Amino acid sequence: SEPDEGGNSDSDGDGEGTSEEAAEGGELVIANQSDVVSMDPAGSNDTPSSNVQANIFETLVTLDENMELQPGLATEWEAVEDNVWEFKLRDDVTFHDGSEFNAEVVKANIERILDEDVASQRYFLYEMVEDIEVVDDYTVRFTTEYPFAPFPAHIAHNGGGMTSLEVIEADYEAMENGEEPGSYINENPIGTGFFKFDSWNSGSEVRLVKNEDYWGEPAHLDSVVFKVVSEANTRVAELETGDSHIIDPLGPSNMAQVENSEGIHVAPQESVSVSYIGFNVEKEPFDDPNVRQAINMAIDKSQIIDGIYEGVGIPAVGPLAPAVYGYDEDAPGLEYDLEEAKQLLADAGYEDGFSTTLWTNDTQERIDAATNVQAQLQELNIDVEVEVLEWGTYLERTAQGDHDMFVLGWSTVTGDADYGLYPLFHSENIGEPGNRSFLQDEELDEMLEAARREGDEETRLQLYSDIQTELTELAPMLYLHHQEFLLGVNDNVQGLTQSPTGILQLHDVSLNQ
Amino acid sequence: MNNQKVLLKVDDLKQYFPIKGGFFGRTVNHVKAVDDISFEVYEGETLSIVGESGCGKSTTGRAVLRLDEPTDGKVEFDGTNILELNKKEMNKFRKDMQIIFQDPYASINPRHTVRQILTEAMEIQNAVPKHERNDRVKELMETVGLGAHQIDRHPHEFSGGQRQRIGIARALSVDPKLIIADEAVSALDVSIQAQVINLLKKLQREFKLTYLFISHDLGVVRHISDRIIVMYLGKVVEIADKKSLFTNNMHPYTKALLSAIPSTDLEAKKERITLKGDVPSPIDPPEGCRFHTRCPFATDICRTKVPELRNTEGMKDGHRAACHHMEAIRSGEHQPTVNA
Amino acid sequence: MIQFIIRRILQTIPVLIGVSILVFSMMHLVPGDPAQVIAGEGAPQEQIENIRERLGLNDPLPTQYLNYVTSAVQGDLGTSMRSGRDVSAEIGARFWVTVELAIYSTILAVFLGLIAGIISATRKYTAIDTTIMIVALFGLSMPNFWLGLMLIQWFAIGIDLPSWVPFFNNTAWFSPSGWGSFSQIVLPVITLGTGSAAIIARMTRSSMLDVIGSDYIRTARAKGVKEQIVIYRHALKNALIPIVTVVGLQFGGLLGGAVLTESVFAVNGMGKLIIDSIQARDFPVVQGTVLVASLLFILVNLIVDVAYRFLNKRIDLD
Amino acid sequence: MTGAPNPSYDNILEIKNLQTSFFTKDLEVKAVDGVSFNIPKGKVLGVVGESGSGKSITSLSVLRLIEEPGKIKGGEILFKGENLLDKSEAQMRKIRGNEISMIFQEPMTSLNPTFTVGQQISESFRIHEGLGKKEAKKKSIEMLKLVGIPSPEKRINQYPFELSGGMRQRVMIAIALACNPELLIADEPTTALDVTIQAQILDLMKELQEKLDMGILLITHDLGVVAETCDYVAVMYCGKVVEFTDKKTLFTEPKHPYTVGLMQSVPQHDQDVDGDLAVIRGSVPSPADMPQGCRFAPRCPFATDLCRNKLPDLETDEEGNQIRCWIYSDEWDGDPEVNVHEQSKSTS
Amino acid sequence: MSRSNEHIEKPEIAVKQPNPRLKSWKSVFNKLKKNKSAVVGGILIILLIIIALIGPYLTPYDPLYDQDVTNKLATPSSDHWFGTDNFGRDIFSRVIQGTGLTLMIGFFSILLGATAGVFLGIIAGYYGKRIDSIIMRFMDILLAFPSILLALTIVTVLGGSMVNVVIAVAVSSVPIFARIVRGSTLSVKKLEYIDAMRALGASDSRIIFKHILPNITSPIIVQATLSIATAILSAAGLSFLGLGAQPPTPEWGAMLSDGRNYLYNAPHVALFPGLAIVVAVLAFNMLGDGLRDAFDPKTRE
Ligand SMILES: Nc1ncnc2c1ncn2[C@@H]1O[C@H](COP(=O)(O)OP(=O)(O)OP(=O)(O)O)[C@@H](O)[C@H]1O
Ligand SMILES: Nc1ncnc2c1ncn2[C@@H]1O[C@H](COP(=O)(O)OP(=O)(O)OP(=O)(O)O)[C@@H](O)[C@H]1O
Ligand SMILES: [Mg+2]
Ligand SMILES: [Mg+2]
Repeated sequence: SEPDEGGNSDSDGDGEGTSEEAAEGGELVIANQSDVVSMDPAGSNDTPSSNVQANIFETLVTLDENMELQPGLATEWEAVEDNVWEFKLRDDVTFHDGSEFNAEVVKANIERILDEDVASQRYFLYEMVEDIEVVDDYTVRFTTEYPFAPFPAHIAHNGGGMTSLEVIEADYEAMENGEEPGSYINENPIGTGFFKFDSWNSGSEVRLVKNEDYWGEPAHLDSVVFKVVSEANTRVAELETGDSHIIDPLGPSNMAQVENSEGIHVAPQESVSVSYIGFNVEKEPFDDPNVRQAINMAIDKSQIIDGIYEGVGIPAVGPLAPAVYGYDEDAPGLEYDLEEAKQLLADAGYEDGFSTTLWTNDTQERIDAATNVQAQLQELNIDVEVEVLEWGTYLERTAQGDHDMFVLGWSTVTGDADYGLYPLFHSENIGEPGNRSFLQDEELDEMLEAARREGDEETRLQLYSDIQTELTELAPMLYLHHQEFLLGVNDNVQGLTQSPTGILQLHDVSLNQ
Repeated sequence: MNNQKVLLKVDDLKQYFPIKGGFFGRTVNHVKAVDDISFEVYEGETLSIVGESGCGKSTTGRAVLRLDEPTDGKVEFDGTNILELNKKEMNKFRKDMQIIFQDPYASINPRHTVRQILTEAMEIQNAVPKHERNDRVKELMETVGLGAHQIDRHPHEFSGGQRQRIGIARALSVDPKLIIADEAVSALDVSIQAQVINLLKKLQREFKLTYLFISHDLGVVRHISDRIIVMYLGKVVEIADKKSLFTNNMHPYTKALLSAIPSTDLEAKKERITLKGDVPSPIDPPEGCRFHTRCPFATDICRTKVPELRNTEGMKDGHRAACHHMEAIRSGEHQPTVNA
Repeated sequence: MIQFIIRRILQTIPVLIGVSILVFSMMHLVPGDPAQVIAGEGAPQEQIENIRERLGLNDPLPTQYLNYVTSAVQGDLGTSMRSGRDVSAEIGARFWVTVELAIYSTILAVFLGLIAGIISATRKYTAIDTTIMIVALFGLSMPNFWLGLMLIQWFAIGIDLPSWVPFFNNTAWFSPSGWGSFSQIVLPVITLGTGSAAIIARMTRSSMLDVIGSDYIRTARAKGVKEQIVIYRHALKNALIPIVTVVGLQFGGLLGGAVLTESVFAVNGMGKLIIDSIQARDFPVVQGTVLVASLLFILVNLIVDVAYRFLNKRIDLD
Repeated sequence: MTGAPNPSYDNILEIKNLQTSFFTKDLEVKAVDGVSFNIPKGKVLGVVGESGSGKSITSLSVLRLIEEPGKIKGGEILFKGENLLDKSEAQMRKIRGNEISMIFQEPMTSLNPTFTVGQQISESFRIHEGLGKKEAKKKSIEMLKLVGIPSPEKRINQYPFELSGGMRQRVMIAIALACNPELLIADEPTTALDVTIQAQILDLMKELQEKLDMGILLITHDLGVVAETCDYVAVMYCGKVVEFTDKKTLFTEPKHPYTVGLMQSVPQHDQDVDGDLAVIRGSVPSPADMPQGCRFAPRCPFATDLCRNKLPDLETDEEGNQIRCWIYSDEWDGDPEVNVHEQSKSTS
Repeated sequence: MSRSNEHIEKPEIAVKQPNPRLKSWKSVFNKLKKNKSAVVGGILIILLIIIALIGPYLTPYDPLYDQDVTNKLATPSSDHWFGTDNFGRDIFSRVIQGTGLTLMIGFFSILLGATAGVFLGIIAGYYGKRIDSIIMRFMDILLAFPSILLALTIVTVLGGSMVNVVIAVAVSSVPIFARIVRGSTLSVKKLEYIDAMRALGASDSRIIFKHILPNITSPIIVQATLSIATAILSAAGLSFLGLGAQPPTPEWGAMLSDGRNYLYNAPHVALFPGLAIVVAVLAFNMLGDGLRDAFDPKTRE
């Protein structure tokens, strides 16, 4: 095939040169770091894919920029029983292929995610679902194994994007013929969203066009191009030259450059993620909570935020970012206090410090954070050796518990505290699934379980508040900071918002010329 | 003479070089550089090969040493067929068979000094004990008439004749039994040439050295040889002891060759037999007698039948020539054709 | 020669088998489980298990290898574990981009390198020789990402110079990313070509110096041949063997190793694909790309070997 | 033949006191040390002499092809009356291969291994006569035929390594003769050739010489060739000309003891000589230890103190022959009746 | 050995000669000494070695742990000659500290790679035929093999030590040297003086190492001196796999690539380590040029 087909030249023309007066129409060009992995909502679990899919596929419920649940394809929802959630659906929605949206479709979509043969990457979202019942054409009920309070938040996740039933059937058919699951949907992503799939040039760009027949108010833009520009500096160049309107993400070190240039600006957005340094609590000396606390108190987090992130982002007190449902701003943290830290370490019998290793993968920010922590821990006579591991290796070996300390991050994509805590700290999730500190604390386990089952909001919030206090005490991690997303945006772009999970909201975006 | 020991015996030696042509370099033809020749060299004698340029003299020399693997044939040295030896065994034999190359400059490593070149030769065959090598190098240098002051020079600092002498010294350095001298003295001025020839003869007397001497200079050949082979276009046309060849030669080509020798005698204007006709090439050698295209005596039989090397009446033992008409030519019955 | 080429083509079979076994075993030797990478953090054990099952990762290794080879022999390189897309399609889209990039850069590098090297050789140890060497070494010591970003800064974003500077006051001539149009091709080609040009220049210089003192160069001069022709025809052809070798190596290297340049200029080539898929432990894609790269290498080296023959008829390859 | 010519512009080449040296690590090798001779228009000058005496370097100096670390230190090289040492490189280029051409001594290394012999011959036609590819090729084939190479149409596409030594030498000759030079420098052009081809080549050279009035500088060891081809002969020893005579004098009454020794060393082809060849005793002095006086003195059977201490000049006798030897000067302090021929023979 | 030769008298002078081998090395050394380029290169290398040895004791700041975020990305000044990096570490101190390590990685990986590559290439070129095919196809595999995967395997099997990064870089440079050497060997082995050595009965190893190798040194020298730069860069490129210098070790290549984020607002972060690499490579190249000349018998001493 020809390498130079595709929309590069288009974007050259439209991206910059159009001088139409109206705020209507036009093509928006977004430069992303990575390519979409898959167009199948069930077949990917990465932000670039979600970012594109969010425009094609819609979920029953949506999260707004304040992480509040809003109606989507469902108009209302409630827990009809402890463990049964009922959703009322819109009846005026059709897919891009003209087929109808109804309860059957919802059932088929979620069941597909749960299908072992499909082995969906979104399985974790709905693993608790036991049964899906089509009550009538526009009513659907989900029965969960156990009462699961954050269920609507999970339904709001992009993984729950609705695909046309015909496409799903075609995909199953293809599977029968030996194709990989998702291979059909990948080529024919048919959703109900305000944009329709137009083309995907793998590794290079995805193009979406306006869905004129959208059930709600149609988008302003005629089309959107997501193109892959993996090098941060080049993305800035794209923005500067006007080849792209939005660059996502913008590196902190490039902020100054964007701010100093005319016609473009930086758009920050608080996130639901945390970066942390985990301890292997099964290994000496980290099996001693005093040591863990001491390290927590020995680190001046502002150094990391200033040194690496140019001051962008907020120091983390606990694992939950402020935007996450369940975050308690009053929960106690471990303040920076070197003296206290030394004391604690002495109590633990390590007044002369010790030697240990700190693992990180090859993300520059993480390496830098590790280096900084290493330097700061010199104060406690802790001799840290930083070791960089390649991603695949890193995941496997931290899952096996070969590490002492490790740098990683977590994003609470559902916006609910359950997803921000349960995978990371519950003993059931030790190792591979997410609990790489190997923390096993029965009390904590119970609290986590109780919190996810609790139907009552008040009680639930209280439970999470307790958990956060408990986590401060246990200190299985050194919480570093809550990242702030940075976008570089052309001044002509109007109405752009970004959700704390990192998804760009393009429905209301228009291009000023 | 003939009851001497045979040191080197060459049987039906053939050397064909492929000619590549066309874009992909397929073999389109062969140069039949040496085409089925046989001869013997007795221990302690000098056998010279003379002949037209390009007739396969050097190729014969190289093939005998297996520098190019011969296409076919047998080469026996001291009773061993060396073509059957493996590399290691062959290398042992090489001490006894040396070659002085025709092109002196190309055949010495430009990065080595004379000292290195000579020492190395001795080192390879372990011909001289280590501590004596230095003296031996000097001795050799003197032997071939190079000054000791030149011992650490590189080849490019020498004149053509001086380089040739380096090559000779190298060949002598390992005390071989057989030396193939490919135009070994032709680049030397006559006074050095005389020195070297005297030396070669002396060595031969003392150590029963054997020479296969390839040369164009028939004066030198006459001086040094015991027997002489005349080659023409990859074939032996005449083989004889020196005396017979110079005085009683049978083959028309030999006659032509001898008549072409330039003479320093300004008075004696002798008849030179000028060869006419197409000079054939070893790529498509003529049928029959290879010399027929230029032979003033050629008849039909010459064009069709390959003459054999043979001895006839009036020829000494061991003198053989390959001509259909040699008796007739000798008796004067057969006269050169006018329009040949 | 034809036999030689045929033989070389036949040799690719064991090479490909060797490569595939090597890649296969190495990919399995290094830690990192594709299922885990695909599932991401926080995925329940069950999900990872499902993925493993689907990808056939639970089969014994020889079975996995055989399965792979069986379908590969039928021309099916499998599907990407990560995206489920067809590996041949994934490679195909990028293949020509990479080849084009490599070809253009090599042409540029050969052009610059030969000229600079010859000038250096003929003006040995003059100021110009030293300058060329230093420039070459800068070109070589400068990582591609750095040069690339500099070029983008200067010639895509453009630098503002005072308006009296003619021609150069707006230097935003080229496009910073993508592949296709002329304005997109220029910068990556320069970026990639520079390093190779430096190597070729230095190699040309030394190789020419080896040849220039030869007797046959003297012969050419004695014929009254112009000095330029002596150098560019008589000397160069003899000096070309090591140069051709490095050109081949550089070209080959570009086919597999242009990752940094590709990502700086957002060129969607094979280099990035290889790295990404190694990191994602996407076995079929890694296998496929390495196989294709090997094939290309063998081809390039075959051409280089044939070129040897053309340059020096004494070299016999058969 | 009336003696050597007087210097005039009748001389196609006139070399005056040429000095060429190589500056090696510890000393200066005076390869050519004040050589003078001339070649009248349309005549053949033979240069013979000790190997290493500077014959090749002299001829390379004429073409100004001396390479580092060699240098032409002084003297004049008048070609058609104009000093070549004053010419620019571009002017030299026009002269090389066109007006003066040279056959090099070492045919293997002097031919470019990467071009076919055809390409190498055609090149001369193309640069100096501006011929097109096809014509040049045709003429190259003619040239090869002229120098007696069989099936030239095939040979033209072969590479030097595929040819025998003699063929390579003939290719060199073909290149040199290609553009009908006015002066041909032939450095041992026939050493690798058998006598029949040699005769053919010499005939060819003579023929061209007569036709084009070409001058030839023929360096050779073969006195037979000298006898058959040359008009004049210069004998060189240790970077100097020791004798310059017309051919006849050389062969009938050589004067310099070195020349005499040389003549006597020639092996005869028309008679059997038993025993060793006559040689000149001793060997060439090293450049580090050049004798003060006559260079040949250490090896000369007649040398006296005068010879050993003072370098004789090159004297011209009434017939125009030149000789560098004290014996023939008034200052001679040895036996006045010395017979160079008899004496030297007895020393062998 | 008594083959004397009364016929030719001994020349009067016989210069006494020292050990020949010593002599030829001496001559190479003499030529080197007279070669400006080689001298400059040699001095630079000695200087770098001195810096590597004693530099770390003289650095004005602690190159590893002396972080000062308040003074990050400071431009060069009298306090910080090369400025500071994003953690406020003194770049000058870091460059000094990194000298030894960087040079060692560059030098030894090329030494190792070149040795193996030259050996394989010369064997392949000299013997030709099947041996050539086997070796060269193997080299093809190595060439086509992604170096990242190779490096990953090395970390897995051998661990991420300094020695192993040298091995990883060396392995990927082996086929390059092999190909270059083979190409030149193919043409040199056809020269007549190689025939002459065969005629003398020289063993293959002697022909290969004493006669072919010295005649193909110049491409090897060029490739080796140039590869030092690429070796430094690719070693840095592997540090993210955990192979080689780990943070905060100031290896020049790694520092250079760390600087990429600040190319716009603090170019000095990348500039100085980059210049250091250039200087080192320049030194090796100048020495290489000198060596080339010194081994060439035709250049004047
Ligand atoms: N590059 C060089 N460096 C040092 N000395 C040299 C160099 N080239 C030639 N010579 C010396 O110059 C002298 C003259 O050499 P020249 O080649 O002219 O000799 P020649 O008379 O042609 O001898 P021959 O008949 O053997 O070819 C020789 O003694 C030689 O050693
Ligand atoms: N490597 C080769 N490839 C092709 N042909 C060759 C090769 N070597 C020699 N020949 C051919 O073989 C024939 C004989 O060559 P050879 O060198 O033996 O001649 P020669 O008798 O030594 O001649 P000369 O007296 O001129 O040296 C020639 O026609 C030559 O072209
Ligand atoms: Mg020959
Ligand atoms: Mg000479």
